[in-house]
Amino acid sequence: MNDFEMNLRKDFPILNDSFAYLDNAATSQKPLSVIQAVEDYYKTSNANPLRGIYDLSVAATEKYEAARLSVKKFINASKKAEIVFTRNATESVNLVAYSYGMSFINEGDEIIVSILEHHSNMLPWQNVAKAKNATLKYLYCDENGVINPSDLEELITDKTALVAITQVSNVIGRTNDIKSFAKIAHEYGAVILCDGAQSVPHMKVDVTDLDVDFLVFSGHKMLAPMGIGVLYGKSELLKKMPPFLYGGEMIESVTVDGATFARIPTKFEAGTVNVGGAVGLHAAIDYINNITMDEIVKREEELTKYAYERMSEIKHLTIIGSEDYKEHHGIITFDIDDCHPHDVADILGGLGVDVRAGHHCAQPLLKHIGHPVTTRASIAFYNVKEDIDRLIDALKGVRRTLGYGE
Amino acid sequence: MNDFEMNLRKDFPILNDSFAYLDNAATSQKPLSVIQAVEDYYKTSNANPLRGIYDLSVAATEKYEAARLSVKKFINASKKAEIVFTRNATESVNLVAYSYGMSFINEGDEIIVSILEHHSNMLPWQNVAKAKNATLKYLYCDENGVINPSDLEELITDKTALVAITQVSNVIGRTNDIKSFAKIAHEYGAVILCDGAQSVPHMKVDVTDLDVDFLVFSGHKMLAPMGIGVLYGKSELLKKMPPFLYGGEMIESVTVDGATFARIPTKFEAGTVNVGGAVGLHAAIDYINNITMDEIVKREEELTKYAYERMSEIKHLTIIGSEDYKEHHGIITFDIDDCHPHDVADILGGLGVDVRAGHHCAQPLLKHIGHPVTTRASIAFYNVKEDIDRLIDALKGVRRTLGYGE
Amino acid sequence: MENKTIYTEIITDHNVDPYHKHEIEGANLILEGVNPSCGDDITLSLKVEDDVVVDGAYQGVGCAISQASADIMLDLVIGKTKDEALRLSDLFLNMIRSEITEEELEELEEAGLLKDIAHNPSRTKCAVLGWRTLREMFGVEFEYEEE
Amino acid sequence: MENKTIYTEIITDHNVDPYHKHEIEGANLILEGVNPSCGDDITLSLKVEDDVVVDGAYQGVGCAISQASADIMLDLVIGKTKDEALRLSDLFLNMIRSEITEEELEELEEAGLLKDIAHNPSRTKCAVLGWRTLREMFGVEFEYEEE
Ligand SMILES: Cc1ncc(COP(=O)(O)O)c(C=O)c1O
Ligand SMILES: Cc1ncc(COP(=O)(O)O)c(C=O)c1O
Repeated sequence: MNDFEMNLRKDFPILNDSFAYLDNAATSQKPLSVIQAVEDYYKTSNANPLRGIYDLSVAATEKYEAARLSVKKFINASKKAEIVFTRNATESVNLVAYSYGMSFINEGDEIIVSILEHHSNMLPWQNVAKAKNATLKYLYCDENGVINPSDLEELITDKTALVAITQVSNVIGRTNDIKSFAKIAHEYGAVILCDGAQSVPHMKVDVTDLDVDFLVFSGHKMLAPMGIGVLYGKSELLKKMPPFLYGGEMIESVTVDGATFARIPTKFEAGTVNVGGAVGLHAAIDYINNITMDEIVKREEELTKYAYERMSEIKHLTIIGSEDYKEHHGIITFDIDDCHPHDVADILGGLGVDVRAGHHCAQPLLKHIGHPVTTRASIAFYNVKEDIDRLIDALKGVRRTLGYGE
Repeated sequence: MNDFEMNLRKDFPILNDSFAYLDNAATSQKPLSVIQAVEDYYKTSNANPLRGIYDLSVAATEKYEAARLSVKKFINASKKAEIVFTRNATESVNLVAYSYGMSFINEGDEIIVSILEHHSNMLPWQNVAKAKNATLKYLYCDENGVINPSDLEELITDKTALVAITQVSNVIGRTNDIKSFAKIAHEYGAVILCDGAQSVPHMKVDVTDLDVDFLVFSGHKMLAPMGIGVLYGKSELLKKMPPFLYGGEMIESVTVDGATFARIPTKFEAGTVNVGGAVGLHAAIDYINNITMDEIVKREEELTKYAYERMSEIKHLTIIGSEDYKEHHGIITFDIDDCHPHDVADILGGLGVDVRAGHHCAQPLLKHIGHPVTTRASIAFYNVKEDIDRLIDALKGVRRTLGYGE
Repeated sequence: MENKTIYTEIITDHNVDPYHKHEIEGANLILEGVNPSCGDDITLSLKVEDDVVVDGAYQGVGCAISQASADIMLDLVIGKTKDEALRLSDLFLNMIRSEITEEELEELEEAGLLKDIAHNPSRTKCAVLGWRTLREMFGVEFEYEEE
Repeated sequence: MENKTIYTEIITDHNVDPYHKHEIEGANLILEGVNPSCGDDITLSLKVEDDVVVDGAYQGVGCAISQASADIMLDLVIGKTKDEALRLSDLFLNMIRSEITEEELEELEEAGLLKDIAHNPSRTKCAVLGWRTLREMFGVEFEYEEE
């Protein structure tokens, strides 16, 4: 570990040398600056923000809106009002599904969902398709997880209302060419929802450049606390969409007969908002900007390369997805012959190597590529070579521990 | 301030003698123990909890489930699985409206909503009624805000599917006799949803004794961080309800054709859960149990009495609701002749008295009782007589500040 | 107890004893402006001849800030051309956004006393209501502040 | 590096070289048990005569814990009466809930080696799968742990 790394790791109080945290795709650890920003908010500025007239409430409102502005800049949205705070990426997709989907997707329309999707970007569309009698079509990948724009071109029709696709798969780590997908979707008059849960924390994502209609992501995967997520939506769309959750704050006026609703984004933020969470996300974005996304990408690429190469040397171990480490973005999912992933993760966990085992909330993908359960190691910029070494050592012993000799 | 109070207030880092926080019905302040429990979680046990095999993830799962158990005990539910974590009370109502309402309320059925309701327990039912062609009936209060069980008896019919009513009104502070309402609802085969947002933080609420089918409340109004709320539902009901949000964690298995769903409560907790928020709520409940609900009730009653009496002496000031301070539960909403509530709250805010002005997210109630906008002071157990004195002094100057001589 | 207040005597006077809160004869532009969330409600009546605001008045209910702001606005715009009135409304909105120079502030005369409302987003809507309505009467949409 | 492991030799032996992973003739009770979320899948076959488990076997896929646990279970219950088998399953479930005495633990023989799985809720399902299936075959529902 060099000095830079020593200091970097000091920013993350939970990290120490007794274990290697390699489950970053599930959730990230939090730097002290994020933990303290939230603490500070509750110690100095906590109040219910909206409509409050006294200083504390004004302060809470300002912090909340400052967080929104920082998200807007981070993903290069064109308006602050295009940033809706949600609980997590899952809720963001559901918001679009219930509000846009149930209103603007009609009987006979088609919804295209890629087979790479996390359940959170698949089940809401299964539900909309069922409720609205729309046709759900899957965009399949090849055995390496590749989906080309031409594959979409073949599947899409004039009846396609929406395309839901992830930018980075949480199982194989590959990036989809979202900009091309968006272009094709728009040519056919469809909107496109991009799942940025695994991309926004790990690469520069520019919604204006990608020209996606919706982008969803979770704060907790990008250094922020749990309980805060984001929906980006183009303002023309958000404006015409009906509310999703109904309640306090999202109204303009209410009578016993009905209600009119607030402007965007407030229309979509019913009930008391999570200022503490938004403040945490703001601090997380500051942290990322401070160390710079370029540095994050560079570190994660180096670590991925090292891990990929060393894992490739291990007998009986198969890495799923691309054979090019550059197509893994910190995510290395693998099988070990004869060894069930739960046993693998358990044995690794006992050796202080934290990885995830199971279906990674992507059962249809895993079934499609023929690995119903797998083990996944996922990297963040605060990992170090020592973490990978620990992983490799532990992996080498797995088969022996399970009684397979070697 | 006596010693007990000095110590009590030290528990709340945001409080100091330069202002009186009297907007507790909007959100409460947080004791250090809650802030630190969350901090501690992120510093020592943070991981994505479900399905994780390594120690950190197991620790996060345990903390999350321990929080659920503590909520279960706090409201005396009969099963842990009856506690669903949501973002806030608003989302809890929406969950029931989308899941129970859209599935089990049919054309021609009646929904009864009390006119006392916060928008969060009214708009979701307006939406269900509209979508399902059900009849929305309002249970009106008299000019003092009273709704008697006999009023429900007159309104309810065999067609009534659901009764939505708050236990304590956030505008007039009066308690409804939920146990009697529940009994009547059940006699007619209806389910009852009780809004506990203003009761659970301020009195012992026992769902088994009340026999309500659903209870909703928000953590942030009871010392916990923002972003965590609760839905209690009887297990028979939760079991038969379809999911609300779709995504990761809430499934049993998924194929391209559809999915089967997890048991309760997991079925209703889609996506990465908010462990940090749940840990904060757990610490908040511990704090309340430690100082005891009896003590909280006693202190709040004394402060309400004092505030009520002193405010009653102020000329041109009218308190809304009961003339008995015991029927206010810390909530005193008032008008000052000729003075718009926004001006009142602004002037008070300038003098370090934090109160709320507006429609308090209850426009239909305010219209019904003839005060479309009002000012509200609301008390918590960590307030002290000095806070009330500051309020009184400030109130006395309002009309003069606005140019009305006296 | 010191009140860091926006409620100076000039403002409260405009609220308690408004100059322009009445009906006028011959108004040819009438528009109601509302802040639904807080109940401020103003109906502005203008008599415009040859693009000059020759007379104006308002009726309404709402907080002191919304009422006084409308009254002060009418003081300023009566006798001005439409373009001058719109320019003043630009200045007022800039002031609310804290994007105004000292000289421009002087042009706003008494309306400049509402400068500090900018610190309190929940009150700016009140101060802006009259001006927003005026702009809409002249066919200029009120731009929602977006960053 | 020391491994605080549940994967002792006895457990892995039962997984790698199971005694009871095969088919049997004359089974009169057959049931498939599944942990949908993790893919563990066991089909248990029992031959029960006069309320005695005279033979038993399983087929399946899944993690070492689920497979070994089923194998060990069959070791224990073959030759026992239905009631004895159910009692053992009670003990096993109690062990998983950490509610078991030393003497009771001894009755579980090799199955007692899975005791520490209780600390890891995501693995208890694996250990329990065989036992749960056995109970269901005998018409006893597996009670979901609720507090
Ligand atoms: C009676 C009542 N119900 C519901 C709510 C909604 O709570 P939340 O905004 O936390 O969802 C509130 C709080 O504003 C309330 O006072
Ligand atoms: C690609 C992808 N999409 C969506 C999600 C869902 O995120 P969350 O659980 O935070 O809602 C995840 C994370 O689990 C993910 O990896």
